[in-house]
Amino acid sequence: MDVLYFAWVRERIGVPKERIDHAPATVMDLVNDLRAREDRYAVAFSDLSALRVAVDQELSDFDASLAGAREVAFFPPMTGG
Amino acid sequence: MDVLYFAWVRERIGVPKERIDHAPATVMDLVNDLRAREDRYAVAFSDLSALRVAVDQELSDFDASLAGAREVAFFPPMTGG
Amino acid sequence: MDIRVQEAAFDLGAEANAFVARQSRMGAVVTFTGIVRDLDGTSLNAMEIEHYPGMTRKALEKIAQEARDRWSLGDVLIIHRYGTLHPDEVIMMVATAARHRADAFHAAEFLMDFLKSRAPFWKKEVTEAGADWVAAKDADEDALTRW
Amino acid sequence: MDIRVQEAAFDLGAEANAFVARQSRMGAVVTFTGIVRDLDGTSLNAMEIEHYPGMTRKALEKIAQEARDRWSLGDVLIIHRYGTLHPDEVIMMVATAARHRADAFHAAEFLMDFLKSRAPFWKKEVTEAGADWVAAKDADEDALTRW
Repeated sequence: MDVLYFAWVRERIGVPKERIDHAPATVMDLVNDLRAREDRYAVAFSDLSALRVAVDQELSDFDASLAGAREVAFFPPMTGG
Repeated sequence: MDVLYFAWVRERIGVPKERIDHAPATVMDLVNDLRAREDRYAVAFSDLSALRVAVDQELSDFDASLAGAREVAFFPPMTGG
Repeated sequence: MDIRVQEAAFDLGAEANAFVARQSRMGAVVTFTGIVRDLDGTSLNAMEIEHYPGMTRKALEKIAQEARDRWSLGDVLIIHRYGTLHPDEVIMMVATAARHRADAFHAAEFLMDFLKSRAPFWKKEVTEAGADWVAAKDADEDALTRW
Repeated sequence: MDIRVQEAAFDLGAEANAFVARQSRMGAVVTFTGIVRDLDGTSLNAMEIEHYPGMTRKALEKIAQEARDRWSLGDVLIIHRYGTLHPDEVIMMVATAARHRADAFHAAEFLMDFLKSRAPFWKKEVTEAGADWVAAKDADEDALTRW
């Protein structure tokens, strides 16, 4: 599964994209796995209310299942327009 | 005082503009004077709810005073845009 | 504000670009364009637009000033044509600039609602069946009550 | 519908004219244009716009389709740039065409409200004091509740 980061999430974690070889059951499980890795992840994921998540390029929720998911992206609230 | 007509009011009365030498007290007095003239006026002014009036180039009401007025215009509801 | 009542055609795109270029610190620009269309497919040949020369400009300025009083705007542009127009010709446009998009949208809608029913223009449609004055719609008068 | 996500600059006026020309029977066209501005006068040097390439187009198509489902529209145009932009450059535009002006206005406002908070773009402002991500406004999220 590919995990993508955008905007300040990308900057804090330091990479735009990485591959995860295990299969967390939900977005929240993935977040907790990442948080446990290193401080930069723990910092990036410290306030989930400041984050949004997309699963396979559709906006999703943190309690969403990752069954069959190929791509998860984390980013701040959008500011287009 | 100049009296102006626009759109179908102009077409029914047959002139775009005419001069009135007496001085009706209100718009309604002017309307009644005009109605009394000829059929084409009576027809044009038969349904006042289908007409609008401007006094000195400002939208006005049929009971408005004409004291000091220099120009009165009658026309149907506007359809700009 | 820039208000023009004219018989000549104008280039919507060029006007929109020039309007955007004239603004500073205004991040949002909304335009509305009205186009002659054969809406019913009844072979519209032409649209004749009559206006009240002595009053038109004043009425449009009053509407534009009212919009500027109500919303925080950069500039307001209104161009409205009169005379004989043909299908697919641009009749008129408004443009509004604001720091925030809601102001630009609301002001443009307000301008259109008031321009429709309070600026002295009258449209006549010329079709193969004859010529008819366009009737004012109750919906247009009703639209004013929301402001 | 015509949806473009691109780095290159585009000509708002030319796009507006082409959009109007592509419609038939649509008497009303509304455009919204977003422009890079130094809103606070704090010497903005550039605005960097990041997006999520795999998702952006899909998200915009979904928003445009939702607008077409809700209102009676002719066509919808969305152009949004990414990359490094400078003050006074056009960031994005939407255009909507409809028979009646209310549909064109509502659809354009809807597109903008959803594009602001549901399309994956992020803006970073580069000023002399440094670079900062633009924070999403509560007002933008709140704007969605009215639809």
